[in-house]
Amino acid sequence: MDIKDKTKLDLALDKEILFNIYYVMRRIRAVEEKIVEEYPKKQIRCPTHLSIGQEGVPAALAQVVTKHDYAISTHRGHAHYLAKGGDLDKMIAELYGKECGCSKGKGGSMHLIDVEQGFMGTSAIVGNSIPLGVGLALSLELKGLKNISCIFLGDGAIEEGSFYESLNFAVLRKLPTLFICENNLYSVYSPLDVRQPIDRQIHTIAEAVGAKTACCDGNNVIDSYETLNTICQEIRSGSGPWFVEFETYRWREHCGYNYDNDIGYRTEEEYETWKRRDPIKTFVDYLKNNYSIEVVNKLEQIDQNIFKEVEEAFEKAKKASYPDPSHAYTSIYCQ
Amino acid sequence: MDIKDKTKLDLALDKEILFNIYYVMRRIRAVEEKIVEEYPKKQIRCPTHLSIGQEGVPAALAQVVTKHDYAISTHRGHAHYLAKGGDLDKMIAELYGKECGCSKGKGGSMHLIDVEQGFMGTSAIVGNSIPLGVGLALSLELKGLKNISCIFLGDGAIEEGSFYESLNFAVLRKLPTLFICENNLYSVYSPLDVRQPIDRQIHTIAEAVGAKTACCDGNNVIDSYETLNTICQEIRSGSGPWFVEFETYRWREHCGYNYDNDIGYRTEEEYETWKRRDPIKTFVDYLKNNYSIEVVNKLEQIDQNIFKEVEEAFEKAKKASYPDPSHAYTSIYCQ
Amino acid sequence: MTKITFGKAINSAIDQAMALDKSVICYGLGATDPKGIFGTTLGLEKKYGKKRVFDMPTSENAMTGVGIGASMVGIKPVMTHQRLDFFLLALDQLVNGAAKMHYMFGGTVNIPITIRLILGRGWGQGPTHSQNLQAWFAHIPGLKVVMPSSPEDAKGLLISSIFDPNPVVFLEHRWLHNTVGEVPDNDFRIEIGTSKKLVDGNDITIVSMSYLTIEAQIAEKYLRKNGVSVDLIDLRSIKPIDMKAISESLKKTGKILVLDTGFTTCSVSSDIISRVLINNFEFLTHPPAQIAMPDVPEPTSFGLTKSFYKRAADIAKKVLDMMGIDSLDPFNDLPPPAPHDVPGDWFKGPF
Amino acid sequence: MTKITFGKAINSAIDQAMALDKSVICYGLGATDPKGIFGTTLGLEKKYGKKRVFDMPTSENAMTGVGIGASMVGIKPVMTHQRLDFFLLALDQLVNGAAKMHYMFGGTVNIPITIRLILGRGWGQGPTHSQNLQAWFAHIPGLKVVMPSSPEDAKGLLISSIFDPNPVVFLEHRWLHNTVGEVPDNDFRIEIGTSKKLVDGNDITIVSMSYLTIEAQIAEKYLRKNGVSVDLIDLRSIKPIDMKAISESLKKTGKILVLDTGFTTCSVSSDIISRVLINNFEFLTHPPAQIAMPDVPEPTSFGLTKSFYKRAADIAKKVLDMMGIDSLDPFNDLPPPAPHDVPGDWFKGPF
Ligand SMILES: Cc1ncc(C[n+]2csc(CCOP(=O)(O)OP(=O)(O)O)c2C)c(N)n1
Ligand SMILES: Cc1ncc(C[n+]2csc(CCOP(=O)(O)OP(=O)(O)O)c2C)c(N)n1
Ligand SMILES: [Mg+2]
Ligand SMILES: [Mg+2]
Repeated sequence: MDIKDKTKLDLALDKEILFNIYYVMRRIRAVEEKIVEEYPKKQIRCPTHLSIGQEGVPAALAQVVTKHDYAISTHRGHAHYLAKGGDLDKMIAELYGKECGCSKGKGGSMHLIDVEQGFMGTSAIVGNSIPLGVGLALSLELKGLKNISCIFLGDGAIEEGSFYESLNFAVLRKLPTLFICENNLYSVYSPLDVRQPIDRQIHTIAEAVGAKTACCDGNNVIDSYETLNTICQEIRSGSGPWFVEFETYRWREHCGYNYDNDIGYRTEEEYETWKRRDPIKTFVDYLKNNYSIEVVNKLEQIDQNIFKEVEEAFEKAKKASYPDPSHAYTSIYCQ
Repeated sequence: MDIKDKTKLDLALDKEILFNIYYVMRRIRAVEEKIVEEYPKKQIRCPTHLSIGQEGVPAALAQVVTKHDYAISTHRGHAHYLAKGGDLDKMIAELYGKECGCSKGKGGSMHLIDVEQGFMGTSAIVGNSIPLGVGLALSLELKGLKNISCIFLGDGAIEEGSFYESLNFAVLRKLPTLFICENNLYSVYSPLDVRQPIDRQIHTIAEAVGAKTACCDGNNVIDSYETLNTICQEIRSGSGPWFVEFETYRWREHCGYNYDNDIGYRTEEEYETWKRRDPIKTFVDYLKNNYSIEVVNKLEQIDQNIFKEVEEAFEKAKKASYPDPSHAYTSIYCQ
Repeated sequence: MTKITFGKAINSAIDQAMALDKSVICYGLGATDPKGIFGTTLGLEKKYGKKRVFDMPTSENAMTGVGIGASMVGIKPVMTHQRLDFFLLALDQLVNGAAKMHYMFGGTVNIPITIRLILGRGWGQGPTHSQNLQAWFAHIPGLKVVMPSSPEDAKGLLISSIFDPNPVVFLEHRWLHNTVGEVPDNDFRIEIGTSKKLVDGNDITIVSMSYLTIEAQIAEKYLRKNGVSVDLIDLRSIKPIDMKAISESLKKTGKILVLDTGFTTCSVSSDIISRVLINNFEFLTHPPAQIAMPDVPEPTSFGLTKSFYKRAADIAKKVLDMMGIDSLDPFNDLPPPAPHDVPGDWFKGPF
Repeated sequence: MTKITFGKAINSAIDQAMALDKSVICYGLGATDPKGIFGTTLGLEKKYGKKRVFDMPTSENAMTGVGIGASMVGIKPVMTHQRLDFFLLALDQLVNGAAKMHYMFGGTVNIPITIRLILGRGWGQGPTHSQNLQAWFAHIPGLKVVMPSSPEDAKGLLISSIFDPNPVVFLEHRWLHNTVGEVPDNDFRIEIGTSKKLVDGNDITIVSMSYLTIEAQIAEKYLRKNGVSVDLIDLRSIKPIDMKAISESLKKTGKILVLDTGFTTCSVSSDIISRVLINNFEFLTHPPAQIAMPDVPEPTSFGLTKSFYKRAADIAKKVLDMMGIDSLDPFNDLPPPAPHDVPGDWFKGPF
């Protein structure tokens, strides 16, 4: 199915959405860049996977779901948490292992959750959260709700049997699931070609399993928005599972804050090519070319607010206290 | 790909093959029917899954592989073991739990093996043996051999993540694997529609994963033979993995010797329809219509030999001794 | 109170839980087929509908995750696997997921899933249809583990498991399904973590679980007749475990024998013995003893399983040895039933 | 003999095994990437080619089965997982397959696979990157389980594991990778199942494994200086386990402390204590003791892990208590390194 044929967004009518897309993308970037700055100080002491370069898709999704929809994600979950409305302060505090973190310091960067916003967690085990997302969709069906469940996964995660099994069940039961595959070409330092046949596309598997599918440039956030907007409407009206594959690229190392193009698993050229497709820059250029100066000026104002917000979140997190050591031994069971 | 367009077997030239197909099918049927007769006597005391109705595909495969090719199978493995050349006496003794069984009585009906014939075992865990078959194919690649690895699996097994993961790796490495899916419409008493989307075909998934695929009526053993013959040649010349889905039907209960059409998970009509497609009867009718009386007479002679062979195998197995009880505690580790 | 089978008690527990609470769902391979998982799920689909009671694809791993995901938002799934062995495919979901989520998400979610695993035995179940891996589950923080041995306990503990806010692994021994006992008709609960004193005695403590409790009861009667007074404790729950009851008994008897349906090494019985000795060393008047399955995959052959499983006679023998009594021959007095590989006439194989 | 790191010793073991025997292959996620699994597989692809050394899809379950299948016909795979926790996805293949095949196929096949699992710790690894599940593997008949603590043992035991005809689970502690020691340059083997007496002493037996041996050695030095003579046994192998060495030591000392990197309940240490007590009750002059991880998922926060792991001071304290010595303050004398969550400067996170 070609999504773009089906709807055409009149962007002129939707400035709010434009600004919000920008806000979400820019805020994710700002948070991640602040982590880059802070991580070397060794106060954030947990494995941390940044989403710089991959902000477009979550920002697009943010426009078409509400807190009554669910989302679930992976080790690389910062962007998804924030896009889904997750509390910024609590996320940063969690990275610092503080008591006021979203998981009270017990989970760290790889275990973010904000139940109130329908962001139902992330997992440090590849593929582990996929069936959870299907289970969330099942709960919607059982409760007779019309919301949807969004499942973020990487190109590596689709190699897990849990992906295949989960998708089969979602299709079997026509559950309101949206599989969002961010294909960034790598799993850690392993390129696609040592893991998957080179002439195959991931979404074709999902299609054969029975999902409706689409493929989209994740760096083009307007395209991404239009695609996801249409698809979410379809799911809400009972289409059953959709699987959308987004082209994207992680700029920095798999885990940590550095660049690592020098170590040899990918080329500097490849990185530069993708960097030129920066979802934020592309979006801003588009606005500059198509909108009035007021619109563009507004972006700067948004930036200011974001920077302030982010600074404050880090300040608060640093100042916050660690959980009492005795808390290591509590909450093993729910009473 | 449509297999039948590619080759046309000149059956007149290949009477030996015809007789051998018949021998393998008829022998499997005779063995299974003898089990039906003996099982109620409670001397065969292990979960036993019969292949009556499903003899066609293994008999076809038997013609196109040698003992230097590998095969691996499932809980329903009698037919595959026999077709691959597995020792009949040792199989029957194994069912009776005797010391001279192929697994020394430790494995029973669900754990048949004949290493000398390249039949590398069966598993009581659905999906468990699929990756083993891919590993066998990997060993062939590593050793530079031109043989192939045949992986029997059911329509239920394809629901396991291990199937998907195994096929992906086989395709990635272009390993000489032949996936033989015997789709008999049921997993225990569960029809396909509670497990898989109704409008989907299993082989289309395999195709999307990257295997070459074919679909074939497993009750038509000549078609099955032609299909597998062509495909095995392709695999031997480097095509990489093939997945072939065969329509077939188990006549008796999932596990045990009875008929169970009365319990309500499938209809008597359905059973009768499939029974009319009996691979053996269809084949014999075909021969009767197309071949001389000598050919048909030969079949009777084959039957006599089979019945004698089968009787003897059961006699020997019954007379054979149980392993010494102390053997329960040996061979846990290989020395 | 009605006299019903263990299997029926399970069925009744799920039935009543589903009637009480719309968020209870029930699924598993064969949950809606004509056999209804050894009768334990029969009738439920008809009563509660296809949405709440369903069969599933042979996808143990993801389907466990589906239940866990639904649990996160208040659904209470009862998932069943016809053999524990099949569940090895789903341990990532249970151990990296369900067991840890309440903790690792700082208490913001909890996972009220109940996973019924059936423990196979007899009629040549063989190496991969017979494993009793309760020790594995007990090793994992965040899980509760239940192993009832009577129909009444099965019902009371299953309802408690379903309404427990944590993941509970409910281990059901296939040889118990047709045992019969008085069971309350109404909804009733037994607290997870409480053992049951089956017989009060003074000479020796026997700690038992699941099917071995049946054998222990036979042994106890025999021992009683022969003047040995056994304090018989049925654990019922493996985690949390009722160490208090064990310690109290040991204080009285000074001798302990622990029975275990699982492999010996790193087992629940080893753990009990080690705990007792670390904490109650002074109570012991005799080295502790253990009867568990040998560290051997279970063989299939009828010829190999005869003495493979420990029975009442083995228990009695061990106790008599510990008591220093050598005038009795329990192997003669308590002969194994023939055939040895079925729990009774009702069990006609192949499952 | 050359002084090399534990990680380099692993690399050298695989290298020499591959040079010796063409049927040895080496694979795992990242096996051929620039980091080469913490350096342990670096250079192997170049030396032995893409067919024998390869990366893999994130398909732990099937890829384990692929190795097992190849093992059936004489290939000797060395498969590595960067964390034990990821391997939970593959337990069906290991436990229902590899562990049982030699037995359940009547000795006709054997499975010479070696599975290296890396045990995570520190830098906020958290609940699912830090599990030490040796007790699970030890519980399963048919598996061998190895946990070296020195570079020399790592090499000698890994080569033995690779050439062992059975499936071996080789558990490698991340905090040991940069420890340094003298290692023979040539191919050499250490018999699986033999422990190593690190210090000969008379007052108390300490049984240790993997990284805890490092802490035990610090404690032992401190105790020695203070007049307590420790008999220190490094297990090296968990299954088979060298109970003979433990019994002999206990006969001499009458006191035993068992250290364990895994959760407490149903652990290897519980098992050792229970065995000792069943078989050597008469040797004991004091209740046995155990230091294992608490039954708690590991928290991530720096603020929560500080006293979470047991260190030399905890070991020394326990021994002093058992010896009835209360004049020393090991927590003061053996302060934890700061920061507490890294094994040394080389460990810069995030793995
Ligand atoms: C089951 C499991 N296997 C391996 C790992 C190690 N690991 C952590 S992240 C990762 C990469 C996964 O790649 P992908 O799904 O493409 O996500 P990306 O990192 O590219 O966002 C891997 C293999 C893991 N955490 N869990
Ligand atoms: C992992 C696992 N799950 C469930 C079972 C129970 N079981 C035994 S045979 C079987 C049916 C599998 O169906 P299919 O693959 O179609 O094979 P068929 O019996 O139809 O030949 C099932 C579910 C099992 N043995 N292993
Ligand atoms: Mg990726
Ligand atoms: Mg089938």
